[in-house]
Amino acid sequence: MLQHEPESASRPGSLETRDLTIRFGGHVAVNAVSCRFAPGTLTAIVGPNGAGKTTYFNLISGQLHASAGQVLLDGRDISSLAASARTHAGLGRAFQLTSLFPNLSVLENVRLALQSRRRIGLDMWNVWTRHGALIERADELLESVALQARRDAPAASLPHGDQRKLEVALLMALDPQVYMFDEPTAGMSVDEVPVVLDLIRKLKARRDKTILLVEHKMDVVRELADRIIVLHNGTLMADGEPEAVIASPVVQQAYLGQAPVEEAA
Amino acid sequence: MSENILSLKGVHTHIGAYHILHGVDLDVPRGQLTMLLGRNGAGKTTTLRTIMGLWQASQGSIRFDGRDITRRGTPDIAQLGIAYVPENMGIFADLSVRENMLLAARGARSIADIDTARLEWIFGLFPAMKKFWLHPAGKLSGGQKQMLAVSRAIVEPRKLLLIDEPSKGLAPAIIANMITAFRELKQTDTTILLVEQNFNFARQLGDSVAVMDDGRIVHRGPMAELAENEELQTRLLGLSLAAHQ
Amino acid sequence: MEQATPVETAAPIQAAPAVHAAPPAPRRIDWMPLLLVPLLALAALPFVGSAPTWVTLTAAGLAMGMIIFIIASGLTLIFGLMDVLNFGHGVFIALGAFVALSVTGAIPEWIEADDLGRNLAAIGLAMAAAMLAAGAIGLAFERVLVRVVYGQHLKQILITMGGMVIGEELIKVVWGPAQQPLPLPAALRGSVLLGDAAVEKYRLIAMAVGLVVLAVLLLVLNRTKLGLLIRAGVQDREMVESLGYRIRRLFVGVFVAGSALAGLGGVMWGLYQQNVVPQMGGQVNVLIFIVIIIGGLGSTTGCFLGALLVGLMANYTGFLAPKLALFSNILLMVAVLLWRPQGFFAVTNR
Amino acid sequence: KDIKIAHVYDKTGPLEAYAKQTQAGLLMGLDYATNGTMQVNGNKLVVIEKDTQGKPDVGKSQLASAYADDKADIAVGPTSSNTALAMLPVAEEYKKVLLVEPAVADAITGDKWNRYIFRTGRNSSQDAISNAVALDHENVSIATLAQDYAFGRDGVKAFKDALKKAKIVHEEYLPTSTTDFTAGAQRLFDSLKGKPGRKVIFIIWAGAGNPFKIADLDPKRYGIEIATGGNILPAMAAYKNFPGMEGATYYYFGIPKNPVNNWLVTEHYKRYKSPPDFFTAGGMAAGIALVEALKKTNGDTGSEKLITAMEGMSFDTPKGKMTFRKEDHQALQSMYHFKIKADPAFAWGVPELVREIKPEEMNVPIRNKR
Amino acid sequence: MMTRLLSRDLPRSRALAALLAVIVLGLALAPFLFPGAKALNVAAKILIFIVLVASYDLLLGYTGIVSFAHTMFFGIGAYGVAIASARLGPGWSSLLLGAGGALLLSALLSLVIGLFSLRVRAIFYAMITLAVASAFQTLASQLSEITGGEDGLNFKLPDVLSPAFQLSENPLFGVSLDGRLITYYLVFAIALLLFLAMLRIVNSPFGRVLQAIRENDFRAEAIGYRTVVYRTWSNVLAALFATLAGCLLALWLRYNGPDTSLSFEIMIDILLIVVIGGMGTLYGAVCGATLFLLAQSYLQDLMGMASAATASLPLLPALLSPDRWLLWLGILFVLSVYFFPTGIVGKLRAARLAKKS
Ligand SMILES: Nc1ncnc2c1ncn2[C@@H]1O[C@H](COP(=O)(O)OP(=O)(O)OP(=O)(O)O)[C@@H](O)[C@H]1O
Ligand SMILES: Nc1ncnc2c1ncn2[C@@H]1O[C@H](COP(=O)(O)OP(=O)(O)OP(=O)(O)O)[C@@H](O)[C@H]1O
Ligand SMILES: [Mg+2]
Ligand SMILES: [Mg+2]
Repeated sequence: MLQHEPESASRPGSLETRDLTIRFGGHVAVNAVSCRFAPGTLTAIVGPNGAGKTTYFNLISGQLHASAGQVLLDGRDISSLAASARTHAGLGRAFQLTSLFPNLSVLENVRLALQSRRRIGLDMWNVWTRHGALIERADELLESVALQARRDAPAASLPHGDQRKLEVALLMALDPQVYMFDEPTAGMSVDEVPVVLDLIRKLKARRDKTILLVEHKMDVVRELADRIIVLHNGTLMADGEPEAVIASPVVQQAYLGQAPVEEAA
Repeated sequence: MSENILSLKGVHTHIGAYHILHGVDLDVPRGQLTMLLGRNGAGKTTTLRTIMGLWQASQGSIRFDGRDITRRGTPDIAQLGIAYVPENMGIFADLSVRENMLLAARGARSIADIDTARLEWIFGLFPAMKKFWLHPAGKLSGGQKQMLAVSRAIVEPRKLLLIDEPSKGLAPAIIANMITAFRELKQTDTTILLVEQNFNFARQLGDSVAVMDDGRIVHRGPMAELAENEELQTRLLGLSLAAHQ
Repeated sequence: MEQATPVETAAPIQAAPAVHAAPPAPRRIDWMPLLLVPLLALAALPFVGSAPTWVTLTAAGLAMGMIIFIIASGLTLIFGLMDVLNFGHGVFIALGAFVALSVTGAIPEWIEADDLGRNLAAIGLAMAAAMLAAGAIGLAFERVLVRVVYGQHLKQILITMGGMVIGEELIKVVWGPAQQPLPLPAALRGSVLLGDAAVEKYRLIAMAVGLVVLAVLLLVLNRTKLGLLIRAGVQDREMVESLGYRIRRLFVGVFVAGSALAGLGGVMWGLYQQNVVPQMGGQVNVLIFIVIIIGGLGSTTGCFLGALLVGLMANYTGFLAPKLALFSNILLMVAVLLWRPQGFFAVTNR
Repeated sequence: KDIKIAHVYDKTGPLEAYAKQTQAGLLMGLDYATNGTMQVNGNKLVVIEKDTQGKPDVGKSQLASAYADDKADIAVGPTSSNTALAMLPVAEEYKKVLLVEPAVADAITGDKWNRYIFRTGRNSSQDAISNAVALDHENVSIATLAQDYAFGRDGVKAFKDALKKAKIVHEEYLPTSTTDFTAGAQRLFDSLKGKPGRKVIFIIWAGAGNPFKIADLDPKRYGIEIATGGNILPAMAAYKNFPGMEGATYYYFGIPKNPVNNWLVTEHYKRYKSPPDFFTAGGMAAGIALVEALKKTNGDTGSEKLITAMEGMSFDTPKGKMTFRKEDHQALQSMYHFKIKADPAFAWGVPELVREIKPEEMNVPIRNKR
Repeated sequence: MMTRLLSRDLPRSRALAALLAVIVLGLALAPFLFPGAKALNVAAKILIFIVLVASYDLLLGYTGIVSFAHTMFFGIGAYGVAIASARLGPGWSSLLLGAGGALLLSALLSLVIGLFSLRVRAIFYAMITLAVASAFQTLASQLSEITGGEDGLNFKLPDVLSPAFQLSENPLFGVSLDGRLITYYLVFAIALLLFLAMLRIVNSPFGRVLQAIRENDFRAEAIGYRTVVYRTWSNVLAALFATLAGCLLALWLRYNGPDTSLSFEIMIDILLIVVIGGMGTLYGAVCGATLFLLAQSYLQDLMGMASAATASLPLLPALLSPDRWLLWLGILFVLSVYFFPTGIVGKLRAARLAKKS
């Protein structure tokens, strides 16, 4: 069955953006960002609010289409694909602002993602329960984020923190080559945060996935990241080893600094 | 006038068929900043919504500034001088930042009526507000929306601010600004009840603290006490985890 | 500080300054739709050929547009701004017309007298009574029917349809099921002749009333926070209440105002048709929805332009290709939506 | 044994007001023809009401239900032509008589006809022909204004066919939903204004919309007159603005002078405090026709007996004598050429009789290909 | 077996199961249980509306698309059969040809409209379909050469289905075995089949995706479902089933006209039935259609009795007069929104949940 595909050591999943740019009217939210992300590494993307991190993600995963530049996955230009096609190409995404199927059960939320991965969405003739393996797998995933107790509750009735975990579980279900986390722990209570961080850690330990992580909590970044890139006003300001980047004046001033940042005109 | 500007006594709240709050007792001392902590699903948001009258308490009483507000409508409660920043931020996505602010300033008929100094102060805290003044608020970044939500609550003086997780999604520099802002607000005799997950943030700000679990208040006391007592932290919040320290 | 600059409504992003130091540019007026009306009129001229005929048609079209605007104006508030799909709007139109029937029926001397002053007084009286009646019924309508379904389009459709059916039947109970004549006052019959072109006198009155309605609506919505509050209330009612506004009361008020405008529209429409039928509300329902869609949700100016275009199109196609007149509204709507998928000036973003 | 008469008509829906008149007329007709006994040959007449709601499919099932469930012997109705057309095959299936009143479409007694169908109401051709007779003079130019669907086009065609001397210069068809008539009026004026002699716009219009508004555009300045047929009283209020307007009508309570109509008018004032209207007379004619037919069969309700009795039968109605033509079962009847007078005593324009157009003068074509 | 037939979508409430069983049995035995032309007519109409409403629920309840053009497809089906039978003469081949042609036209039209829906927002889409549907109705009455215009078309069916046909001389349990009866059972069988097919579709992986799109189309796209494709499919499928319902209507009435299958009133009836029955569950269509059509068909009779019974009282008889039946239908609209916010099915299921907890 498809969902237990053999794990090969040299997995594809190398992602590259070339001069990726988007303008909203006069405002350039992402400005000619060129960057390459290799499988087996976790890259943290940091930057002040409004720097363009989420927009950068949106451009990669296809929620927005670039004004200029390309997105390449394993060398293939996927810039013109729709979001759903990019998902099938191997890009997975969790959203900063939780986006779930509010009136469907927690289980169904995850199951839908698994079903998409299996590409049986257009099967109109079999009853959904015929695909029992999907349900089992969905239960496993819920277990891994400690949501199995709320399995049958509608997603909307979960407290905020649990919804964040479900958001992550959806991404896990897609099992993509490239994982993109957008502030996965925001709004999660201190005792729940480790659950998600553990998941990311395990993912990283497999050394075959490309992981992108947007995060404001520097302790988390420091612990997990192999590499940090800094976005500021839409441009790539720094790129390198975590300690070096964090120590760089750009980050110290523009991001961590005590005084409000005076933005460039 | 009483010491506590807000006090909840034995408040129970039901959402549909679910019993969420099981008798919350909470006092918020005037002019102080009270932190409300607790794990996911403990009922913090529900407590704030019940205070605002967005959900009706099925039992118990809520007093604000000497008045019983248990059965009052939300607009009434707000008009008594409470501002609320909801968990989902409650941004009017369709309206511009400016229009969002104008609506939040209940006393103002146009932007010109808003106190210029106060507006400048907000722009100083959150430069993005000024930059995106005429943009539709729905197009702001996640953190910028959060800033707007807080800006709306402080655009006019209020007696009490109820703020649900303002720090989530904010860059460290902005969090620092917000800490300053809350301190300054306290100077002007504003009481704040703050729900927070970020313990670092909570520790720097809080005067007193209440911890919720499963729809009840399980601990109350001065912040300093909790901040120093690691054992208590672990027990109440599961905080010993290295990842977050 | 930019605070003093009056900048209205949700500005498109391009109009906003990228640099905060610069004062925000005042919103550019979007001229294109405004130009459409004269453009259409001019474009029709060579096809129509004769100038007097063109004047007759254009004047008639503009006036028809004005009347449509009056009957649709209430719905821009209720549907466009408040997001209530009020399929019962037509019943207020019918009610207004029937109230006018009773009022003018009670003072036939005023109607029959060939004295403009008395005629206008009679119509004014009928309008006031119609607005009052429609407003009052609107209040009940909001309380009993609409209140339970805010934010639920489907149920709004059903419950207001139900309200429409009930209202129509009650009109039949009170005024009888038959079509009844509503004669124009004596001094308003006939036309003003401009050379060979004839412009009906009543249409001149209609234009005046239409412009007054437009002016009042624009003033109230743009000079107060009212429009903002309604839009905010539709998006997040709880948040508006949390800011301390009694949105419920406001919605009732807006609904009543919308209904009263429909009542006024009913008087104008009834006099325009010179007769009234209980079903008249249903007959104009689709038309007014089309006008509001063309104009863009929530936009008074858009609704106004949409109505004028519908009026002009009806008259030009009616003259040039009567077969096409059947579909002129729909073609107009499809064309506009292909050009601007949100209508002319969408104020809200639904 | 009771004789069951089902009145299947558009009791509710847009034609409610018309339908009410037919119902009142039908009952008065039965009453009158049985001298108030409501009995024929000792058999009691029972009227069952069925509502078509103005919908053809409902009419169809109501008629079936009347024949099958209520065991009706004869049915009368309905008001609208399309409902009538849908109902015709049902009469044939159940082999029972359907007396159509007042639906006007020619097809009812034309190509959609079957032998169980009779009609006391006038048909479109009769309407059109009588109007043509009223307007047909040398040196008259006529432009027609009609609704753009089968009813309007058929009417204009019949009208045109019946004209001998006058000339049709233009046919204007407007959508049934038209609310603004300026454009159409302009086209009509353009087509007529240069013509010599009398210039007339002839209007055939039924239902919503008010084409008479074109008078406000002052056609008189071109010497153009407006003409149309009769209508119900509220609709004739608009005629007040056209004193001198000529046309032909099916019925106006003040026109026919005969004992039946006298009874109808007095009795109607007595019962309803108002004069009988356009459709009341038709309803009464239908009632009378039924009673006369039953009298001829001695109360036998067998369909074959009834058909034999009714074919060629003449009977007295408020409109004088009517005769069911053998070939297509259409009742031939008089029509009335009128001229409008504005009389302040009435809320409507009063049609004054110019001339009764006898059935013999109208060559109503037989179209049922029998 | 039963669960497989029902695609594992069980009523999940004993009361609901009982209600459904009563309805299905009632419909299956209608000619024998409720003799009479009217009763049979009502039963057939219920069957047809179950299919029609279920197909609409596919669009509205499952995919979350509000369309007012559903009667258009219903009408296309009815006109397909009517035109083919009227023009080509009665016969099975005319029926099949008519239905086939109608399905083709519906598929094409729904595809075009479905694709248009991607350009505009939900309410706009609803309004556009409203306008398109009214334009289509106008067109149908304008093209009188083909459609019979306002008058509509009467036509005949193959002999076996015509009322004159007698299967046997002697009636069975007092019911004559004529062409009407055969037609009824033909309609019954097809309706049942179509309903089960739709039940299958909504419970397939595809049906689940539709629900996801209804809930959050943005997210559905993000996890890899091309929403355009699913929406379009949903539009087309709903249109096709509605077309088939229209064919059944024509088959039963042997007549079709613009008021009969295209009117806006029918559209509103469909909406109301969906809401009364319960949105997003096909069983709602069954309960809702039965209840509504019974009310619609017998309300006037009931009111006649009520009016007679209250004849001595003031005002009441006027309001209860059968002529004012629409008034009460309107009130029914309002009450059903008040008292069945989640529909009959929702209510029954909730009652079960409440009992359990
Ligand atoms: N659809 C859009 N239209 C207009 N402007 C937009 C749009 N999306 C984003 N922006 C703007 O682009 C900038 C970048 O936003 P983005 O959401 O990428 O920030 P971010 O780095 O994710 O910030 P945060 O940390 O607050 O989430 C913001 O200033 C925002 O206002
Ligand atoms: N609309 C709802 N319907 C049913 N249950 C709900 C609803 N909203 C919240 N709950 C339940 O109420 C409980 C308390 O939720 P609440 O949102 O108050 O928690 P919280 O302390 O704010 O958590 P978090 O830190 O995650 O925001 C949770 O168990 C949640 O599942
Ligand atoms: Mg972001
Ligand atoms: Mg919370």
